[in-house]
Amino acid sequence: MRLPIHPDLLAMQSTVRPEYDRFFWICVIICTTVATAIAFFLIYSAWHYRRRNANELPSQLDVKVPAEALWIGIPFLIFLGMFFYGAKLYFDIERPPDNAETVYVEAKQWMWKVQHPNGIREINALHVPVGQAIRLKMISQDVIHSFYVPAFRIKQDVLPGRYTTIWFEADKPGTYHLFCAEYCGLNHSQMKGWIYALSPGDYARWVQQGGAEGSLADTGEKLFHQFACSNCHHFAGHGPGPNLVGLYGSTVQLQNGQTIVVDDDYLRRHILTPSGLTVEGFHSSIMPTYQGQLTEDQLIALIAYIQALGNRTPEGVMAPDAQGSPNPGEHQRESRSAGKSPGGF
Amino acid sequence: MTEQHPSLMTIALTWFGLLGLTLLTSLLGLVNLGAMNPTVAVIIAAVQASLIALFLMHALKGPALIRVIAAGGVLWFLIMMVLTLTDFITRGWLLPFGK
Amino acid sequence: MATHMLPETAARNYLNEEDGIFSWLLTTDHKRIALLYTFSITLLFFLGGAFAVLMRLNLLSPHGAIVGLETYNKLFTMHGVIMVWFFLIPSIPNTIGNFVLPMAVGAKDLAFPKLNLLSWYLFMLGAFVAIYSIFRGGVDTGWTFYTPLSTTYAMGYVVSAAMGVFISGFSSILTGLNFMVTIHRMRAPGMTWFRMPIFCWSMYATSVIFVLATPILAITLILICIERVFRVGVFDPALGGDPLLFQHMFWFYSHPAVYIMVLPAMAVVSEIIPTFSRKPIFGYKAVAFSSLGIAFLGFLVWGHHMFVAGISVYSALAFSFLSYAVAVPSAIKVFNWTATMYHGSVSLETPMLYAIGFIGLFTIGGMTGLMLAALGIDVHVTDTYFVVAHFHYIMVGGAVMGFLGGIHFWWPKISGKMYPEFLAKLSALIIFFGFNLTFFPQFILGYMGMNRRYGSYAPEFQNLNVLSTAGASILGVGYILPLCYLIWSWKYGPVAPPNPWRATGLEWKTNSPPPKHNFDETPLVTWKAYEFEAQKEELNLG
Amino acid sequence: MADTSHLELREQFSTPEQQRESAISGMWIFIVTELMLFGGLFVAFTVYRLRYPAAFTRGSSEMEYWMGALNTGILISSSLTMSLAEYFVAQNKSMRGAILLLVTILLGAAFLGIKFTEYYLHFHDHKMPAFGFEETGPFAPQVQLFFVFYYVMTGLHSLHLLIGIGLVFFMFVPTALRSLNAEYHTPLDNTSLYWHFIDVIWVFLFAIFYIPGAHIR
Repeated sequence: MRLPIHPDLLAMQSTVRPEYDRFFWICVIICTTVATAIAFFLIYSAWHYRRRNANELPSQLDVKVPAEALWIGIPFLIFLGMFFYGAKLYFDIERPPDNAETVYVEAKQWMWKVQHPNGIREINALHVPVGQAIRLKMISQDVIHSFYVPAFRIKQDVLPGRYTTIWFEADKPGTYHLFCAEYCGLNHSQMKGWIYALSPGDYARWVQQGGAEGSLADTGEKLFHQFACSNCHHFAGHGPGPNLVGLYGSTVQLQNGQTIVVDDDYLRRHILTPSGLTVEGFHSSIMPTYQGQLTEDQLIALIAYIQALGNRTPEGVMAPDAQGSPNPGEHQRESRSAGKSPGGF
Repeated sequence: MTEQHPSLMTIALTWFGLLGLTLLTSLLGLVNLGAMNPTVAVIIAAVQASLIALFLMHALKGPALIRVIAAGGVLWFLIMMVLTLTDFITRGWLLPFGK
Repeated sequence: MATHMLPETAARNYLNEEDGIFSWLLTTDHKRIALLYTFSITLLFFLGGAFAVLMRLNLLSPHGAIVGLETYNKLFTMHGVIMVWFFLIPSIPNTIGNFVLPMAVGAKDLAFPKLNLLSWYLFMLGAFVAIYSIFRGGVDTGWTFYTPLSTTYAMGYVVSAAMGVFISGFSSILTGLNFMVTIHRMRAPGMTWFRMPIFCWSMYATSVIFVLATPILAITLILICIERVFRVGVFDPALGGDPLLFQHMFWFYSHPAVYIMVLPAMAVVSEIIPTFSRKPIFGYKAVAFSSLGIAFLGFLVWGHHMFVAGISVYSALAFSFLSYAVAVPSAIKVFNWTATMYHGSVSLETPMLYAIGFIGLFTIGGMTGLMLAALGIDVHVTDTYFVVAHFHYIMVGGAVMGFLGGIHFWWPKISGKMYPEFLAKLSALIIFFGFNLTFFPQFILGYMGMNRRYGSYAPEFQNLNVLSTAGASILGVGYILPLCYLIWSWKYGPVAPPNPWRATGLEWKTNSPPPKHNFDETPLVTWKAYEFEAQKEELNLG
Repeated sequence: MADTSHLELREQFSTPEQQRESAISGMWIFIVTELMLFGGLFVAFTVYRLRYPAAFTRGSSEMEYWMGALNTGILISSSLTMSLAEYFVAQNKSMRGAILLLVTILLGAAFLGIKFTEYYLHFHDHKMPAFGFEETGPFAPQVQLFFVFYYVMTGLHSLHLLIGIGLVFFMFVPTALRSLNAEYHTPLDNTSLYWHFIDVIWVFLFAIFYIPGAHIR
């Protein structure tokens, strides 16, 4: 007879998990206490004040205002505590640390496709090194899916048409379930995979065997020439299109007057339907529409390439501080406080 | 049957007011005010709607219950509008704290 | 039990006033319409229950014991659609509410009897259209109809299912409108707002939700159908839409709809507890206003269904906070019911068992709801069996217990007969036990990471699933028992006196079953709700 | 004064006042549900309007502006005749009321005529989504989104107006027969409420669909 609870599920597997479990069980204790107290009180009243005489009329007790205030006030304070703790935990789950490595995830009915920045592709599997924060940029090709790793206590819906992000850091080598948590049609319950958390040494070996044909950005560079992007987007001097070097993560002014930060979602939308999103000072009619011509895979590769360009200075050399702050996403968040979202708001 | 109908004068004035506002909004529409165009138009429409509700639909002189119902409807519509927009407007904003 | 004896049982009443099928199909009597509704939703309840049984059987094995994934997906979709819109939403308001509300305020009928009948016909039409989609081959979108799955990718008969729900929505609106006007304008002389039973307050709150939330569902379903039929973009991101907008609109209705289900159950419990404790409800005004508070705050919290859906974190923060706010009036109710029993004269007849069961299960459902409203906790357990267990504690443990409690409580008034007390108590206990065995393991399953809507699952989840299925079979027996003995008692049960429980409400001051226009003469109310002291002589108490 | 047999006091009510107040407040509650019905569409429209301001202005510039403005005037005037009809019937001048109701019906029909002319012109210009929609400009999907909402919202409004015309017609006959008079005119008042509500919705539809792009026609 197996234990109803898988022993593996009780151990620590990710960095948010201990905090999550602590909070969860505190809440369970609060709930159990309240429920038990009410149950006790119900049973006590039902027994102690049971009707002893069919015509009995008990004293008709009236309301005591302090009692009302007490049992409105105390629960509310407990609720507030739960709210704040829950909110803090949520922000921890939502906001990746600065040193997080980005991995792209594509969901489609009914499989998970993973693209590592080093070019390795996986299906229904994700290999990660232990002790390294991983940020997942996820997009769906069809319906809404949800990336769910119970052992890590994380879940994020994966939407069509927009990147969503989640992060985790595995603490212990092991193999963990990956589920789709948002109902997505016929084989929803089959849309699952495994997260392989490997020790750094094992991970390095795995990468070597991976047989990547060049990094994601390299693939993007090929596409960049294949789709003739390079005809207009020059890396030196002025072309018909903006110079993309250093663009990613910077703040630009659009023709419709908005100021936005160049991020994955903006780039994706601009590549697909450029109109209205063109940077001020360029002709909006030059850039063709790539809607229907690029797959989500190719878009990811192109964006990875543009992101890699973003780490260079416009002169075309690596910026001296590029190693110090390899994550343009951070820059992007910094500057967002002043700017607006690319969504048009 | 004791409730009073608005006088002919009230009805006529409301009508003139509504027509005037329609003319105003139609002419303002021809001027490019940028983002103010739809804003002004909606505000004028709200004024027109209030005129109709208060004077032609007797919300002003009718029983208080009617005003409560009407105000409730508007309130609930605004709840839906505002809370939905909290998501769409703040979606790209910076996260305040975290790691 | 009762010392009151009816002088003459063959009196004219609403049941024997007229005969023939058309006297039922064309009736405008709120009591007869209530029975029409009871008949329909009972059928639909067992239809939805049959789907649930098949699902639970299938989950005996990790790979699906009896049906394939496609069938399983259709099973949970139709279980959800039928149980939510064709059982839970109309369950208490349209049966017990329809029957009791006019009598409780001392009216001859609802304000608009014809609309009331129309509402039943719309309900039936909606139910037929929804069931038609089952016969055509079913729907597999989940009861939530999320886009773009429902508009672009689902193969099932989404449009007819959505239209069924759409049509039945109008029956909800008409009922809500009718109840509101009745409570505002049809109260008997002397029946002031603060003399009304809590039942009426809760029904009023329910009606507010009916009237304000249902139109949003209607228009959302219309947009879904337009997108699916004409293949134009409304929510489709490929055509500029935003699928989250659909979720906002859907939950703007569907979260308040949860309160449509549970507020009427609270209404029933608020009648049962004082009656069987022989004490006025503790903190009348607090309980009354908490109903309205729930109805209002219930509209502000829908976003807590979307914490991981990709909404703004600020929006999530606001919705989480507001969700805690709505817990306050619910807590007031629970505490005040408990306090009503304290120092009372408590008699544990069947309705009281259901009421106490309701309080216990609703507390568990509510407390786990608070956990789900905590942003961080929700991330892991949302869309898992934790959520499934939580909302079944509210909807089955809450709403269905309230419904059964109410049916037993008013059965003497409805049928004029008493139900068999021993069997009734037995089945109440079976239901309580079976329910907990079915749904408590699901909390653990959810925490372990078992997703909802999974026709097949990881092998480590099997033991608890077997336990849950075992509970479901007990629960099934528990539901069939009342059906049998209530039908039996309709014909063979002992004749009921007008007021078997010695309750204080106006509906108990008329015959069982009541005459066609409820009261022989319009009652004059001079006492507060649940004021046993004022009716001491009449009720032969003390 | 008048013939009391027309009072039609239904059996569930005790007094005519109670019946009238119930009917009027019931109508108002119904209007609130209608408000929420349109409200959902207004919210959805606003979300997209704020996201795609340029595309929606572009879509708006395709409107038949002066037809819309004229229609607004027509509908407002129909509200005037409706209110006048209500006024005269309450003054027991049912004949005048009946004529005004007829005018109201004609104005409503005129509105629908112009509205459907607009639909036809849009159809002709390939601006009807799902029926040969063509948009070559930059943000085609977003412009189509604008037109989807345009058709859904104005279509739902036209449907309401059609029902409204039916209701007014049902009021016309008893008014002409003087069954609706100073003593009993609740159904007419309720019809009038519904008619004015249709008017309220239209002024907003005019503001959000016609105005934003009017200046770039």
